[in-house]
Amino acid sequence: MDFTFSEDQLLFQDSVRDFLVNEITPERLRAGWETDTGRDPALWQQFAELGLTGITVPEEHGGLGMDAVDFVLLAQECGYVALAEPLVNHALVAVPLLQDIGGELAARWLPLAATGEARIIAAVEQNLMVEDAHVADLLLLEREGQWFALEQGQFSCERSESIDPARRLYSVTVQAGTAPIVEGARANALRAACLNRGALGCAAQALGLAQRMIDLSVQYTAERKQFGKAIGSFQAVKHHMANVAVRLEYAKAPVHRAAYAVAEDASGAALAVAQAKLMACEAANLAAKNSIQVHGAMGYTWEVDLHIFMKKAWALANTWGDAGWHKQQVAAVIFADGAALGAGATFQ
Amino acid sequence: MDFTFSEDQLLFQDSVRDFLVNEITPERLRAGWETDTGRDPALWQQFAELGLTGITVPEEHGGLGMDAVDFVLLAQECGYVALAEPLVNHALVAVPLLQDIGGELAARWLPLAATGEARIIAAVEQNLMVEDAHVADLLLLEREGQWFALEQGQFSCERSESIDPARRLYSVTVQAGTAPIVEGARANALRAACLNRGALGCAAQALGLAQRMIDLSVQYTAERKQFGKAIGSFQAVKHHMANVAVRLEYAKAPVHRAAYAVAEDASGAALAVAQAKLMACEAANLAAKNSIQVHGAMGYTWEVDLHIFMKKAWALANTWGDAGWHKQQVAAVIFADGAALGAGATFQ
Amino acid sequence: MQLAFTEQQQAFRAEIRSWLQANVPAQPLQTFDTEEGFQQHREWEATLNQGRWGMVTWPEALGGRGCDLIEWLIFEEEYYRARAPLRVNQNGIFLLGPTLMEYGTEEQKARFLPAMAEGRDVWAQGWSEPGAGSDMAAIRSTAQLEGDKYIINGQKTWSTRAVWADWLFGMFRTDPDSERHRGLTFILVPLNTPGITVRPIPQLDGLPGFAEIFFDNVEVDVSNRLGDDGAGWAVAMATAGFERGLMLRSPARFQETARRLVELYRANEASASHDPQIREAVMRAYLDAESYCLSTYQTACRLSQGGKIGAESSTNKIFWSELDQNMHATAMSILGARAELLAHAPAAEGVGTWLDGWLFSQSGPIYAGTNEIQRNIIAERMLGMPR
Amino acid sequence: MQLAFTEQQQAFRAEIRSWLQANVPAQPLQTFDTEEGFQQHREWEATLNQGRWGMVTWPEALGGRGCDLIEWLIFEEEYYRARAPLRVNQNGIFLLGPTLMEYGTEEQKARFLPAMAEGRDVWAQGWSEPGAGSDMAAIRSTAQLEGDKYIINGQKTWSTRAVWADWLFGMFRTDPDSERHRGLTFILVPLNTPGITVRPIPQLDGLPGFAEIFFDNVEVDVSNRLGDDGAGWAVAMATAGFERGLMLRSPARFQETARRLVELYRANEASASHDPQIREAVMRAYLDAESYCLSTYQTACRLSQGGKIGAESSTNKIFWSELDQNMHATAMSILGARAELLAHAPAAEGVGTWLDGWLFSQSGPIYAGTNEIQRNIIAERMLGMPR
Repeated sequence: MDFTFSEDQLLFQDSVRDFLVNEITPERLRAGWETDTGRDPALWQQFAELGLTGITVPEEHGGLGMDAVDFVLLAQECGYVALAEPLVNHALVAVPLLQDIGGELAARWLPLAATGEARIIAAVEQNLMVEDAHVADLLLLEREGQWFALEQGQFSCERSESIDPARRLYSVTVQAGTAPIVEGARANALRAACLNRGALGCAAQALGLAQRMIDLSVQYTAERKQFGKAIGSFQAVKHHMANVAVRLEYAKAPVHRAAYAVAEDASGAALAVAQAKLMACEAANLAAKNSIQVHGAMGYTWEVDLHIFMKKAWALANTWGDAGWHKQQVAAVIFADGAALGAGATFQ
Repeated sequence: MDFTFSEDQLLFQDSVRDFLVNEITPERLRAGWETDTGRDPALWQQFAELGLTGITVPEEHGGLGMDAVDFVLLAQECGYVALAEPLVNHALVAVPLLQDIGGELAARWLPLAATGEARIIAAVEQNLMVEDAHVADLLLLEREGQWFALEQGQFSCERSESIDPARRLYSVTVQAGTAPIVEGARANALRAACLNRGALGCAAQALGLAQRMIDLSVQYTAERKQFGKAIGSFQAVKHHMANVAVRLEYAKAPVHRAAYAVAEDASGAALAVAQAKLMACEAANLAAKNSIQVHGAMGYTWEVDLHIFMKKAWALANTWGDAGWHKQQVAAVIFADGAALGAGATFQ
Repeated sequence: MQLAFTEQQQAFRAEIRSWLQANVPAQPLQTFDTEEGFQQHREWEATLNQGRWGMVTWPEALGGRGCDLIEWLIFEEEYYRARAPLRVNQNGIFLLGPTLMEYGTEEQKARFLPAMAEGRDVWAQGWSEPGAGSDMAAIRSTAQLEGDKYIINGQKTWSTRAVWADWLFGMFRTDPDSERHRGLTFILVPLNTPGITVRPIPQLDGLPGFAEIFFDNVEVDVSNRLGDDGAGWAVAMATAGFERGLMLRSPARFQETARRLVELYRANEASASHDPQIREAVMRAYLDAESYCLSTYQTACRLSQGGKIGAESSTNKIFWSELDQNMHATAMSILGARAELLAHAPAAEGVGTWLDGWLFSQSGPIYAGTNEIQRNIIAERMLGMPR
Repeated sequence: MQLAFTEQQQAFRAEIRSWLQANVPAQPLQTFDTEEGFQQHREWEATLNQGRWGMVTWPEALGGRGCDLIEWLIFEEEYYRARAPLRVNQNGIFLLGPTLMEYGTEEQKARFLPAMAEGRDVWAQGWSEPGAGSDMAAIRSTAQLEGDKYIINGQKTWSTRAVWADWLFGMFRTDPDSERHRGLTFILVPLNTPGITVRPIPQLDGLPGFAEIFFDNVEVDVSNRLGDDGAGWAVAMATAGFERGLMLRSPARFQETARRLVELYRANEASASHDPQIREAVMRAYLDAESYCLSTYQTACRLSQGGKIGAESSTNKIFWSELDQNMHATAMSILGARAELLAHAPAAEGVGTWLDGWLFSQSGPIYAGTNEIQRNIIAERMLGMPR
């Protein structure tokens, strides 16, 4: 039993955090909202240089051969800066899926994923919209139990605007006559694994988003004065933030356990992921609610940065399965006859 | 449209409040816990002298001929002092039921109810236990769609102790061979009316209980000092109480509307009562939760009076239909096709 | 107690219902946070006024109908039921209008009230200042009396709809040595006066729902003062009293949201049923909205019979703002992956105005005195807890 | 990261499981808030000690097993799973024991630890005083050093299980001129010393779960002092650290409650399904209890590798106490009309210990520093908000 991250994992997290916090400033995010694609090839190139695009690509294909446990802390940091680039999908969802699909497709694309030459995006039927389909060099798409491997030109995109201007969401239509690459039971297994990975990515980002909203709020309420005192010194303001800190603190271990379950392909991965996503997204939603409240009218403006993180938190809560979908996973396990519950059952 | 109480109704409330607050002190309640019956014939006699035992008895039988709207404010005051005597059941539930039953039974018992010579108690199948069966001179009991009119000796009682030592709860068994007095559709209608009245009584008392817990907490936190300040001056303590005040404030009008609907025998009475009971008992439960919290360890003791009111609030929430039962009534109406909802539908 | 409408009240309801049926635009107007939408709403105010439905609580002599509170509630029920446009001039009609009637000179009334009623003059509010927020007594903008002019300098902020409004009513410090509530004066300012700069503040949806207003030696005639010099606090309190009262948050608004929420839930029950929180929240929305309506009617009847609004009115703001936020949060949960989509997005089927409402609901617990301040008021003034 | 138990850990689990199967009393003991129940629990402590299961985290030399935190968690899981009796001497074993090991002389260790382990000495805590509450620095009870005796005067309160306990460990002011944290001394007091009056305080269920203790010129030998004269604060902080830490609220306790809640819900689903709040709360109970377990394991592993508990440990108290209260509130909702019945009541079928647990759960957010104080600590020390 060792529920800790290694020195290396923590050091990697530190260096990625430093990089992201320096590079992905709110100003840069705002600039991205105005561009055509909303995505920044130069930044992607920097990720490639840091090894991030190939982090989960096997070493024989030029990557670092790491897994979900290695990546989960980095995904948290992506959340902390509200990263718009599709790194989490690429590294945590699409590349492992491509590996699972294997064969020529994997042999051809994994090296390109590693070098960052290709952005790979995965999506399943459960996703109403496909985020970043417009910049996918390879789109791995599940529809009605069939998987398609699509390059630009093999599918059409219709954008639907999100309240989060950083998100680029598309309804995707596969070109008629395109042959699926996987079908049947194996396709379903891939879909289940893909959903777990997608939801895990949301959960990890939600942790980072919640932390960022706490940090913004603590800073704002220390500076802002009312009735002659910093508003952060009022007990009601403190307790709003403390309540977020409590929920966030207890959402972390579930997310890390879910990463482990996903990395190990454990039988309980769907439950672990459902728990992680419910706890983390709830913490992030509470962070949003209490942060806007302690920001007062400033929090309601476009100018203050809070809304950047708040809107992403709202969106992630409903992406890769909304609360109802994940509660369904939980209910299916805990209300079943002979469910293993209670003391001692957690790691069985 | 006149949603106010008359001068007379408000004056009656004032005088009953003065009487109850003076007479039904916590010391007297505590003394009652130790007695055999837990009930006080002298106090009942005083109620009779004030006209309370006959308040809903028609004038031709010696009563005041008043209705649920007249009584609801008094029931709130009964809650405020955590009255243990079965006045609410007698006046708000049993006497109107007896009237509805009519005939010789009513002609014989209504005058005795008016003078206070008889305590009349009503109970339906939905009540797991019959409160105060042991002191009922006449017990009107519904079982499996049949109504029985029982005097002491015609039924047996087995007491189950409640966490609220003031409550005397009994499982009642009707003597074999006793003939029902009403059956069939009419019995069901009586049961529905009886449930509405019983739940209304709980809701009204819950308002009083919530107010009492607020008053106790405000007083305690003004006197009790910590870190050199009255704890009532801490914002967290204030907000705990303010939150109760908000929920209580908005539970009042629904209870008064429910009283009106019951008095008018309106078709929407079950919905009005369900709303009243849910809102009022929720307010009282929140009052209990926040009051014990602001009392700190003192609130956890037997010696401080808070628990007297807290336990009664807990119990009433599950009496005459628990939250699930009343939510079922609400759901049946609002989720029905063609339900009249929205602006302008409230008083239709 | 008599919980039924009189024949007269029913007739009134029938009259406004049929007028609205005939007059409410078939196509929803654009939001008044855009210039075009603002103009559309201004025209709607004129239409309402032509039907004498613009300011039903105003006296008949001023173009209103002299409605009592119950009639006003009925009007609001029908108005929301008909999905009639939001009122772009509510600042004028509900806040400044009644204040003018109480404190204005005859000349001021004649000058401002009809133009307000007709939608010609749309009014913005100038209370908040940077660093003052809910603490109105901390106002620092000045108005210096020179001859028959006030020379105004300073800054106001969070002024709703001020980007396209015509006038501002606000509070300025006329005695530079005064502190807190003293030395403030209530002044009406045309927003096209030289020296005024209006800077739009984009809100959560990116639209300029409010503005900062900068005053640089702005000259305003002394005849634009409402009430006496230095008596602004008393005048403003009357306005704030109205604001915190019933007029701006009629139960009908929340009851219609609750009704739509029930509809949304039923239309999506297959997916929503997996989250028991949703069903619970939908039922609670109905119950709370109904309770808000019942409590409002009870208060209105009490006021009609000479009662006064007491400290318990502070509970109002908390109750409706949390209800509104909860209802919209529930709608977001029901919509799931569709919740984030803008109404015009191709995939936003069934989303309607829920997202806009959700964003707007975020402001409820904040503006006009945050809910934290309201809780302090409840504890101290209603419950008598120590300061 | 490796989330599986080692063979050694599994063997440890198997060992305690089989011992408990053989030794846990078939009939539940009476509550230790009664004299007879207290005696039963004291005997159970002796039984545990005979099996060397009484204080598994103590060193082997002191009769323990030198368990690390993971083994302790495994022990607790099996202990709660077996429904073994509550620990009447947890004050001694988890709070005073480790403090004695750190601050006690060899003589004190020999004198107190074995008797504590065997259940011969049951310990009460003497922190709170009337008017001091959570503010330990406000202690006013005095201990005046005269020769080799301390003369103790004053009053302690909220002393759990003190009615039938043998000893009290507490804090007294030995320097009468000192203020706040200075001048306090940690002293061990036999409760049968002349001059001590123990007044039971009946709790919500009417039973004397705690007591007030009055000291009237109580003479205690100076050898009963733990740590130096005037150094009590540092000693007590070690104890308080343990108290706030893991040892008293093991995840197993809450996971078993959550498991029983799922069972209760399933057994009553027909009626419970009418209240969607219940299903939601049952799922939440499971999720929160699991999260508490996961977080505890994560912290334990971090501590095992030399990490330190930081300010985030203040979140612990709030999380488990609210979880416990919510789980029991949900059970009360499920039980409906049965919820208020005492366990022995004829009609209390299926009620079991839920009502007792509900009452007990009321104390969670209050004792050992109210949750309001914990929230202040989180905001100020963990988040760095201004005081």
